[in-house]
Amino acid sequence: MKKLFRFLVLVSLGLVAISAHAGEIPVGIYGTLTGTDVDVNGMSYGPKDYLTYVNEKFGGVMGHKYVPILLDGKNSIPEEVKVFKRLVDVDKVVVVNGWSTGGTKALRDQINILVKIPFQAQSFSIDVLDPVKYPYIFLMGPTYEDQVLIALEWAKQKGAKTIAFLHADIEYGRAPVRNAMEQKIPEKLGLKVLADIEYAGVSLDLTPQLLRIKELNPDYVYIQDSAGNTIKILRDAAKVGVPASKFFGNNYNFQHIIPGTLGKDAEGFKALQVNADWGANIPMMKEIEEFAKKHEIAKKDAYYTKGWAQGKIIHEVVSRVLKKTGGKIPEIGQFRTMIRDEWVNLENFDTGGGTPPLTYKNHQGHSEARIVEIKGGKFVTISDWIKTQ
Amino acid sequence: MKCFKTRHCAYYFIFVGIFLLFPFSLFKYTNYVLFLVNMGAIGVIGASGLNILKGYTGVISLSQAAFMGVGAYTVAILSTKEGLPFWINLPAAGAITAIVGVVAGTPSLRLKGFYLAMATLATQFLLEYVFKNWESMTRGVQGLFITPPQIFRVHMNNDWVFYFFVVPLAFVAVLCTRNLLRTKVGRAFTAIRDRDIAAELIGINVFKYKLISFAISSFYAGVAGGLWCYYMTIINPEAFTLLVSIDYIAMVIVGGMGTIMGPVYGAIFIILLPEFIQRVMEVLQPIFRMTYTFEAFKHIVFGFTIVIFLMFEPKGLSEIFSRMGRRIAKWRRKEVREKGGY
Amino acid sequence: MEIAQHHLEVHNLSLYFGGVQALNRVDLKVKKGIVFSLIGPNGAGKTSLINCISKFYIPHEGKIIFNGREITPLRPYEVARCGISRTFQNIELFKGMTVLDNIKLGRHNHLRSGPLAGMIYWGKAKREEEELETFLDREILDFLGLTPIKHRVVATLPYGLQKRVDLARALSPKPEFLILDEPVAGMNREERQDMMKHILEIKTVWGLTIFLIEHDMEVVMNVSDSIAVMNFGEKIAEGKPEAVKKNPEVIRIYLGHSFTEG
Amino acid sequence: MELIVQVMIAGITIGSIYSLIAIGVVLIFKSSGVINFAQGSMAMIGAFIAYSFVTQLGVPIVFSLLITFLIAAAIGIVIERFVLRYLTGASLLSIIIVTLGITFIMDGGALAVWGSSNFTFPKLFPAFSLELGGIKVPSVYLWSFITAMVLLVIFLLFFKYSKMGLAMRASADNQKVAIALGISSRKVLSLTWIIASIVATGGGILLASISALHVNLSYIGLIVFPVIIIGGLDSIAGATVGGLIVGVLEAISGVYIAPHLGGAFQQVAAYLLLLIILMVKPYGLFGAKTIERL
Repeated sequence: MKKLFRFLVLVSLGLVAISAHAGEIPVGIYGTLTGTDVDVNGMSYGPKDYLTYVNEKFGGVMGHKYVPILLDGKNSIPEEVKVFKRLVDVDKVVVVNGWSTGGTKALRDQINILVKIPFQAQSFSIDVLDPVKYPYIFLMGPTYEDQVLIALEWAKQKGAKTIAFLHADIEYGRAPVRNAMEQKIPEKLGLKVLADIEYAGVSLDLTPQLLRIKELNPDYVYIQDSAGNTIKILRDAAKVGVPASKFFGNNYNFQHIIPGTLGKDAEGFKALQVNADWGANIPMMKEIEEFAKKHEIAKKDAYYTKGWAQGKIIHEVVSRVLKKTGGKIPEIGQFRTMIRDEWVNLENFDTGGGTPPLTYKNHQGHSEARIVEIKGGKFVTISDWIKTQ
Repeated sequence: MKCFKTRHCAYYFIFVGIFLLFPFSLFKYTNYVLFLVNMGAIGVIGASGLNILKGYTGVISLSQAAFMGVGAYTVAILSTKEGLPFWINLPAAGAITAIVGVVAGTPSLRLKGFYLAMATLATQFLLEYVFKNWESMTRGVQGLFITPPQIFRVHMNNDWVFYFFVVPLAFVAVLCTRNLLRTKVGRAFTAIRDRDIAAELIGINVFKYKLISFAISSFYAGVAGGLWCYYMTIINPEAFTLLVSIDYIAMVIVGGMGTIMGPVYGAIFIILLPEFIQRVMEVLQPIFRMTYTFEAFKHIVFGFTIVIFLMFEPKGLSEIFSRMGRRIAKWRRKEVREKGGY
Repeated sequence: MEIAQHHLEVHNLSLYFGGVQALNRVDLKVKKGIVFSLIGPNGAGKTSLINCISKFYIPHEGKIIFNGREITPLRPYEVARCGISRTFQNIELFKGMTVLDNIKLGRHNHLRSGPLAGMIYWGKAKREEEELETFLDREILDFLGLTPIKHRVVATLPYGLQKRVDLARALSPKPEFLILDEPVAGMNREERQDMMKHILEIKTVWGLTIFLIEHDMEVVMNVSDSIAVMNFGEKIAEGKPEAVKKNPEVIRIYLGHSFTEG
Repeated sequence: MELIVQVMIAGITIGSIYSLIAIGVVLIFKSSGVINFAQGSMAMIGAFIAYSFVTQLGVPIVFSLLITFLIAAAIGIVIERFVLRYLTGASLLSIIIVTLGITFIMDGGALAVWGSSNFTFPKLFPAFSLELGGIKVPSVYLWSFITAMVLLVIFLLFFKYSKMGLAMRASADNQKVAIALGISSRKVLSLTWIIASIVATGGGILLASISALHVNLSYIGLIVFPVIIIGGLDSIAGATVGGLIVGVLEAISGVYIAPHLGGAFQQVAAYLLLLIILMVKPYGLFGAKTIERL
């Protein structure tokens, strides 16, 4: 028992962290810095860099500097809960930029009832988008279901009759497809779903699934997964002789590693774009380039720009709050609620071309996407911004 | 023996004192530290279970996480579908997991060592598959979420309430383990671990006792999983993967296989290790610019911890501590003798 | 009553290892309350026979009858429950445990309290443990002079003592039939003397049947009431020690051995 | 029917890679009684090293492969010499867990050096591909299949006829006796680990060149366990056959069973088979039963 005591003492000693002082606005960010889906974690580096950028360019907001704190949630529920608790209780952040659907669900009460802290989720899951039940949770972009709808609408226009779904055996894979089916999205569009094929997210060879696709021979296949597995899918598709042009990926497949890895086997693969790509000719990109002069950019891709845009939102709402209070930082709980209220009032907010104009009445920002296709080894836009109605 | 007992009583009092005062000594870290402590306590319960199976009966089980999953799902299903209170759900979770454990343990009739370990590995994967695909029960990959019961009009997953609920529970778990192991059953376990053939020949029904061991171990796992579910208020199949099982194995090893307090030290150690590394790395941030080196470093240290312990301290922390204790005791005795005491 | 006369009966028992015939149609009858010795050169199949009796090997044919009840289909732990207990040629103690725990394990089947009672360790279970300890102290430990070392870990004990702990463990369940597999092997002279003394005491005081396997002829001839001789898996002679000593067949096998050295 | 043929071919091609990894595990077990969970990580690390040499340092492929194999051998020796040698005589379970620990170290190392995103592995093989029953089999699959088979033959001969092979078998059977007979078990062990890690690296490289290179590649370390159980722990032929069986089984269950059971049944199929086999034949299809003695 003595030893136990020794341990507990060590605990309290060990956990001394840098806390936020007056005149500082701590902002919490956690994402998958390691673990699955790590190849899109530009979304977590983005906000951090933007807030740093604001600190350096404008000396923060009305004299108060941001303290962006980036932690690793590892895409696992307990880790994310732990990190959230640390950000909220120890670092006393005023807003959290979160990550996974599971974690967000686990934290729903903390966010909306116990702590009441504005929370920007990276997840596009419809399960956490509910202005009434979850007044403090905000998304930025179309839900996965919206994306399915957009993709299928486009496919319909291209004269598709039959489709199939491919996804991993995890929530991020199965849930959106299920929802889309339950919402009868394909039926409404008059599309026949030939199969809803699931595979183990970790499996190394997907030839069997692709053989099934080949047998069923749908006009389009929608992939609800990220680049890592999409690469395997397209690789094995080429192996069994299914053209990549049949495949559609969600917004997390807008990645240049796909053509990079597969070369001509990826020609014609289509993905959804929900925000501006890296290097797009937009005002926001100018800021990033300016920032990149002094700093190393972790990820140069469309997810970093998404994160950057989210940073812009956070900065916008915080500065609006401070305008209201005349530049003085309110008591933290009040600060958090005020931020949330301002957030809901955002209307047609322009992120400098990073995204379509954002309106947060429904906590979703925007629900538009456009189709990009791999032509000659790089993604090219082949459609206009499509809006779900 | 007597003096030993009284000394223990003293320790208990110290312990209770610490237990009651600890939460008030944390200031702004309260919730965060309490969270760690609570997870640690859950870990202690799960690890004690695994210790009975692995440390005392000598059966390596790679499916502890899956068993915890069974417990967690039991709680979630009972409280959402049936709306039963937690003082029914937790034991139920334990019981059902125990049954599952016994079924999973049946291969031990013919298997031992590595082959049995492989059977448990298969169990782990099969159970994960069931969690994911028995949708009518588990709602598949989306998982279930529960509204935790209220204690004194406060939700149970509030860090404070949970602390005062789970830490005593962990203590009871350890106590039960200790009692069990100084009776017939415990001796039978150890005998099976040391030399199963001889055990059978002197009249121990080895298979039966292996099953009992599986049952008890999974009972602990089930309760731990149930608590986890109440604390997280959500359970989905991604929560209890093989990696979690490995964490638990690590807890048992680091703490000390086949020792009572081992799981306690082990759980605390394994829960805190990442925190310390995190702190260290945050201090060293300028050197390691890329953030994922945090995680990499955690992996490496974790691995080295296991390897080093098994190479140089197979009996783990508890051995180290008791050695310390012995040294202190000896030194004390010397002092007394010099004073011409006794 | 006839059955009770023969405590253990073995009817044409056969056992093979692949092609090798370890036991070939062996017949044995052991009367109650005697010391029955089984001798023969190495590889004669003595240990195989007792391993069959305690069901570590499953014989391919033949049957084993104990107290008039056939025990051939039983599993090892069930045989132990019938009241047959044994020691081992190369000691099979649980080396990580203390002497006391090892001996306690011998009485495993006499204890009632289950896992739950054990976990709570209150009332029945507690009492049972204490009673067990006092019983062992009184009956076994000081009889074999193990009391001073009862809390030592077995692995740390010298060979001779380990043999004695092994014997203690076999005695602790108060069996009616005790199998001793080379109890004095590798012992020095006085250790051997003690062991001989113990065996005779056990026979007279406890009045149980002893089935002895031994190479040391001195011991065998001194303690046995009846002797059977095996060679190449077959029983070649049986009878009173003097008779066996004179049996030409036996002499032929033991040619070069003198009956006084092992 | 055409589909079933294609399924078979698909299964065999991936299965041959499983065999490659499994052979390494079996080798180590045969000669040292160690069960190596780190085999998958070895494969992964090897692939990463080769990748860095080829793409990041621009070393010509042949040389970079050679260097990679050398490094892999070195890693093997280090593990054997500085970790497992201290554990001779330790219980199998603790050895298993030590190798698990090594897995973590390796994965962490890879994570620290290369980060955890997908990399494009350079094309090692002329990009021809064979048309087998309507399924395009890319050259890498042929290569892996050929490599597996060649290795199998080599090892079988090696263990049957070569002096070293006999030594390995001897020391696997009973280390003390082997030492007494003047077999340098140290040399044997080092050699085994060298071979095993090189084989693993080969498998890793093949694997990486058919899918994107990623730290998760070490997952293959888990797939091989059904393989070696089915094949029997101590039989190289068994490992090879087992690999093919598991490959085919996965393919078949992926195409024919999964649609009815739903979910990713393909992944658990192998483990289900493992469980069944353990129930029926506890020592695998080709494994030798160990007889208990008193």
